[in-house]
Amino acid sequence: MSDAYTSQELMIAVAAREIRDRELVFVGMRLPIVAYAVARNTHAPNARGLFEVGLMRDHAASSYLGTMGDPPNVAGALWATRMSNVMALMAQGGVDLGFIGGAEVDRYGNLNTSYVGPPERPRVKLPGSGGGADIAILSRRWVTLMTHERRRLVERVSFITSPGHGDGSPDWRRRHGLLGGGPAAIITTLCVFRFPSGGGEAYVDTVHPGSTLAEVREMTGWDVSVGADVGETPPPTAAELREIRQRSTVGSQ
Amino acid sequence: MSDAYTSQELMIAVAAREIRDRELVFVGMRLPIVAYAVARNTHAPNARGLFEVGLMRDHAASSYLGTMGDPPNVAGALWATRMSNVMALMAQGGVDLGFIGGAEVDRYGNLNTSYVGPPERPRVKLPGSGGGADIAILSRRWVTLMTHERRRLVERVSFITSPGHGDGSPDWRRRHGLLGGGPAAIITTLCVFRFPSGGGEAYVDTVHPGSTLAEVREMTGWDVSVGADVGETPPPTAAELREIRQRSTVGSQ
Amino acid sequence: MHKNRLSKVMTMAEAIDRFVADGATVALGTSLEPLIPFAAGHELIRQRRQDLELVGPISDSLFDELIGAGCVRRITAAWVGNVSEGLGHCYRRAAEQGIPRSIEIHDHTNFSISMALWAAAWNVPFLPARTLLGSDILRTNPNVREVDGLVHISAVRPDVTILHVQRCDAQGRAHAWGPLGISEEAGLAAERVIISCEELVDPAVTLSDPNRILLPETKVVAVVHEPGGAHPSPVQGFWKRDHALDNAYAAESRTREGYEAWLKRWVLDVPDRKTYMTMVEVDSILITGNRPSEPVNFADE
Amino acid sequence: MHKNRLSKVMTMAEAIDRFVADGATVALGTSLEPLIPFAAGHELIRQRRQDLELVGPISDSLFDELIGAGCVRRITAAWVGNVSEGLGHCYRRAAEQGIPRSIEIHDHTNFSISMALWAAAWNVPFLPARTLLGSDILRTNPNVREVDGLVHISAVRPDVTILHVQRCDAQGRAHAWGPLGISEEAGLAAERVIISCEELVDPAVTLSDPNRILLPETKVVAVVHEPGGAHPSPVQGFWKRDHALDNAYAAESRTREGYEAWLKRWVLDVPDRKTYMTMVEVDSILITGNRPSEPVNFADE
Repeated sequence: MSDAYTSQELMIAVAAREIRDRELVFVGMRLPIVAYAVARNTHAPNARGLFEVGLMRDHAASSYLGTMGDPPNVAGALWATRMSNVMALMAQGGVDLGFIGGAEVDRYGNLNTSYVGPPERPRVKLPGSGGGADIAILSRRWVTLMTHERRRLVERVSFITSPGHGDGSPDWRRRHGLLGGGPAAIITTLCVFRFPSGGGEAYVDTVHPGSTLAEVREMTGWDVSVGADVGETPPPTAAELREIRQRSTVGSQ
Repeated sequence: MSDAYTSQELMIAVAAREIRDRELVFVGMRLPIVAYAVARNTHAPNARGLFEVGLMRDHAASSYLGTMGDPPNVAGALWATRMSNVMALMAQGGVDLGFIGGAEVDRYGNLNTSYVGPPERPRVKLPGSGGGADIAILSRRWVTLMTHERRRLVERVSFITSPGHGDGSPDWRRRHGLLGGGPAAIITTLCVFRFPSGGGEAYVDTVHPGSTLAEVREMTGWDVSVGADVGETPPPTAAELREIRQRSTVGSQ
Repeated sequence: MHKNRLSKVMTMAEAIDRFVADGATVALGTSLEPLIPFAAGHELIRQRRQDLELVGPISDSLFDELIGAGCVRRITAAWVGNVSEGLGHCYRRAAEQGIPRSIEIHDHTNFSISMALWAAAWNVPFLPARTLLGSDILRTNPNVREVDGLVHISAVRPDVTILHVQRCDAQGRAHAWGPLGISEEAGLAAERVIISCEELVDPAVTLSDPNRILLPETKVVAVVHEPGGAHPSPVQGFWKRDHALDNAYAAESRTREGYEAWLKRWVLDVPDRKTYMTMVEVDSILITGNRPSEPVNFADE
Repeated sequence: MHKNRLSKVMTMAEAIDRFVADGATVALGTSLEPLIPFAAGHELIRQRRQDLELVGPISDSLFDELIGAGCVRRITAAWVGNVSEGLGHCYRRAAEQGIPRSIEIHDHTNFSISMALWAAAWNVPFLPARTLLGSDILRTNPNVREVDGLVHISAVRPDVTILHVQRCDAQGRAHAWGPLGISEEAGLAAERVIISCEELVDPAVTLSDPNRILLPETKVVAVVHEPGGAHPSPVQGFWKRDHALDNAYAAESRTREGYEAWLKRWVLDVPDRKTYMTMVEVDSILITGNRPSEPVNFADE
C-alpha cells in the first residue's frame, strides 16, 4: 500500500476520528459512509450508524453504497423502520454525532444547501435540506466536510438551511431553542476548523500536511481565526487507509 | 333451532342490522363482536371490522374471543398494526359505525364509563374510556348497547366520558368541534332509541316483542319521548340466530 | 461480528431490581389485551415497589393487581379493570375508599395516551388531537386541555417500558407480532425498556428481519427469557388467553380478603415465573399449530 | 373468502388516468432512495399531467425528471436533485429561469415533511416539532411557523400517494421491506393510494403476515403489477441500484437539450415499463441471492 493519500482520503480519516466508541452516529451519504466504516473497523468497534432512510447498523455494509438505502446497507441492519422513529431518537438527544454536507458554510458554521441568491429567484437552486437541518438542530454535535474554496467558505451564507452557531453571539443556540450542541468541526480539503465550546466563530485547529495557514487564509471568505496551538493534521494511518481503500470511494461525483 | 330467543340475542341481531354492507365498523368487545360476525355473514358480506388493539378484518374470527386481541382475531387479519394508525383512519372520518359500551347513558346519548359521583371521591369508579370517547367523538355514527335499568338510563350522567349530543341543543357537536355524527341508537334489553338527525334527545323507535312502552317509561330515568311511528322491533331471523348461536356468546359477564 | 456486545440477559428479579425504582413511571400492557407482561408485574409486587405511576391503554387485570398490592401512586391510563368482568375491584377500592392506599387518576382515552407517548418520543411538550372534545376528561385530567378547537395532550415519558414479546436476542432485538397497540411509541418514549420473551433466539434470527425489530436495541437494558410471562393474556403463536384464570381473578378480587388470598397464592408465595407456570393448566391454552408467515427476501446481491 | 372483493389490478396507464388529475397533490419516493415509483412518474409525464404538487422527502432524480417535463406547479419536499451528483439540473432551470415553467417551492426537512404527513393522517391542522428552529426555511415556507419555542408544521394531505413495493395482492395488501422512510404516513395521509409491485401474489401470501401489510387496503385504489417499476432505484431482494443509469441522467440533464433527449429516449418513446426494462442492462443489477426472513407463527390454536 502506498504512503501517499488523496485529500479526500485524509478528510475521511479525520471524519472517522470524530466518531468515538459506543456512539450513535447519524451517518448521511458519501464520505461519511466511508468514515463510519473506518471508525467501526479501527478505534470505535461499538459505534452504531443511524440512517434517516430508516436504518440502524453496528457494522459497515459489505459493498459499495450509492445511497444509504442500497441493499447492502439493509442486509444485516439492526433495525429497519420509519424515518420518524429515527428522528425520534435524535430529538431525544440520542444521536451523539451527525454528518452534514453543504454547499456553503460561514464563520459560525451555518450551512446553506438551499438557495444562492434570493429564494424567490435564486442564482443557484441547491437541492435543499434533506435531513441536514434536522441533524444540525438536534444531534448532540455535528461535523461538515467541504472542498475548501472561497465561494464555499463565505462570510455569511445567503440562506441558513442548517443552523450552526447563528450570529455567533454567546449561547445563540440555547437562546433560540435548538436542542443539540451544534457544529464541532468543519473538515475541508486544507484544514480542520473547530468551534469554542458554547458556540461562536470557527478557528483553524490543524492544517493538513502540505497545506499552509496562508493558503487557508487565501481560500477562506472570512478573516480566519487561528487556534492558540495550531498543529498539523495527523495523516491517515495505514489501518485507516486500508479501510478506506477497501471500499470504492463514493465521493467521485 | 328454537324460535325462542334471549333478549341478548335480540340485541345482537338489532346491532348487526345497524351495520351496512361495505362499511368499516369499529367493533369493540363483547356483544358487538358477535354483531359484526352476524352482519358479515348475512346482509353485509363486505363489511370490515376495525379493532383499536390494531387490527382490521373482513370476516369474523373462527372461534370464541375473550378479547379483541385473542389469537383467532389476529389469524387472517387484513392488517395488524399500531393503535394510532387505526385511530388515524377514524380521525379522517373513515369509520362509518362504532360500538361503545357504557355504564350510564342519558337522554342526549352521553355515556359515562368513568365515575359515579364526584371524581375526587367517586361512589363507583368505573374502568374509564378505553377507546370509547374516541369512537364517540370521531366515528361517523355510533351505537351503544345497554341493559335497560333506571340506574343506567339516567336524566343526566354524572360524568360525560363519551359525548353524545351534549346538552341536546341544536348542533351541539358541530359547535364543539366534534367531527363524527354522534349516537344513532341506544339498543337496550327493552327497546331501541334513536336520535333526530342533527342531534337532540333520544326517542323510542321500536319496542322489543314482549315489552311495552309503559315498561320502557317505568325503567327509564327520564321522561321518555316516543317516535311518531313507534313499532315493534323485528325479532331475530333464523339466519341471524344461527350465526349468533354458532359462536359462544361473550356477554355472560 | 457481535462479540463486542455485552449480553443483556438477566432474570426478571434482577431486571426489576436494577431498572425499576420506587416512584418510577412504568408503561405496561401497551399491546392492550395480548402480550401483557404479567410476570414483570408480579415481580414488581414481590419486590414491594412503591409509588409507581402506571401508564397504559387497557391492560386487562394487571393494573388492578398492582393497585391492590399497594404499589401504585398514580394511574395514567385509558381503562383499568378486568376484561372478563369490566369493573376492577382493587381499582374501585382504591379510588372509592383509599384501600390499600389512595391513588391519583389521570384519565386518558386509547387515542390520547398514544399521542401522549408519541409526544414524548418526538420530545415535544404536547401533540394536538381531535379527541376528548366534549368529554369531561378535559375537566379532570390536568394534562389535556382544549386549545383552539383541538386538544393538546401533554407528553407522558415513562422511566421504563416493559414489553413481553414472542422472541428476542440477548442484545435486545425484539420481534413481536399481532396487533401492537401502543407498544412502539411506549418503547420509543421511555428512558429504558425491559423485554421479556417467550424465546431467546440467536441474533441471526432477529437480524434476518430488521423490519420486525420493534425498537432500537439502544433503548433496551434488560432481556428476560420468561416463557409464559404474559399469562393469562394471549401470545400469538404461543398461548391462548386463559379465560378461566382471568374469570377467577375477577371473582376472587371482589373482596379485599379474596384479593389477598389470590395475591398470596399466585404472586407472593411464588418465587418466579417458572414455578408459576407449573401451577397453570397449560394444556388447554398452549398453541401447538403452525401458521407461518411467508418469508421475504432481504438479499442484496 | 375473498370472492366478494373486486380486484384492483390495472395497468399503470389506467391507474394514472383514473386516479391522478391535473393539479393533484402527489406523494412519491416516500422511502427516500429505494422503492421510488419511477414507472408511475414516467407515466405521469407520458399522460402530460399538469400543475402537480409533488410531496416527498428525497426521491433521487424522480422529482427532477417531472419538473423538467413541465408537470409540476409546486414542490413540497426536503430535497430535490439527483443522488449521483447532488444538484438537480431541471430543478435549477425551473427555479432559476422558469424553464420549462416556474415552480413554487415549499421547503421542508426530512423530519418536517414526515410530521406534515402525520398531521394529515391524524387529521389535525399541524403537529409541533423541535426541528427548523434557527433555519431560514421558517422564513420561506408559509406552512411552518415558530410558536412558543416549537415549530408548528401544517398538515400536508396528498390526493394520491404512489408506492412501489416488493409484493402485493389484487386487493391492495402491500408488503414492503427494508427502510420505510415516510411511506406509512404518506399512505395514511392520502385520499387514495396507488401501489406498483414487483410481484402480484395471492392473498394467502400477504395475509400470512398482517404485520407486514403497510397500509389498510381501504386506502388502495389501484394495484399495478410492474416489475422493475422502481428502476434505477433499488428494491431489496429484487434490484440493486443502477448507479450507471442514474449517473447518465445526471450528466445528460445538465443541458435542456440533453434532458429532452433523455426524456424522449427513456420516457416519451417508451410505451410502457415492460418495454423500458428491455432497454436496461439487467444482469448487473438483478439480485439473485436469497436471504430469507425467519418466519413467525401466527397460529391461534
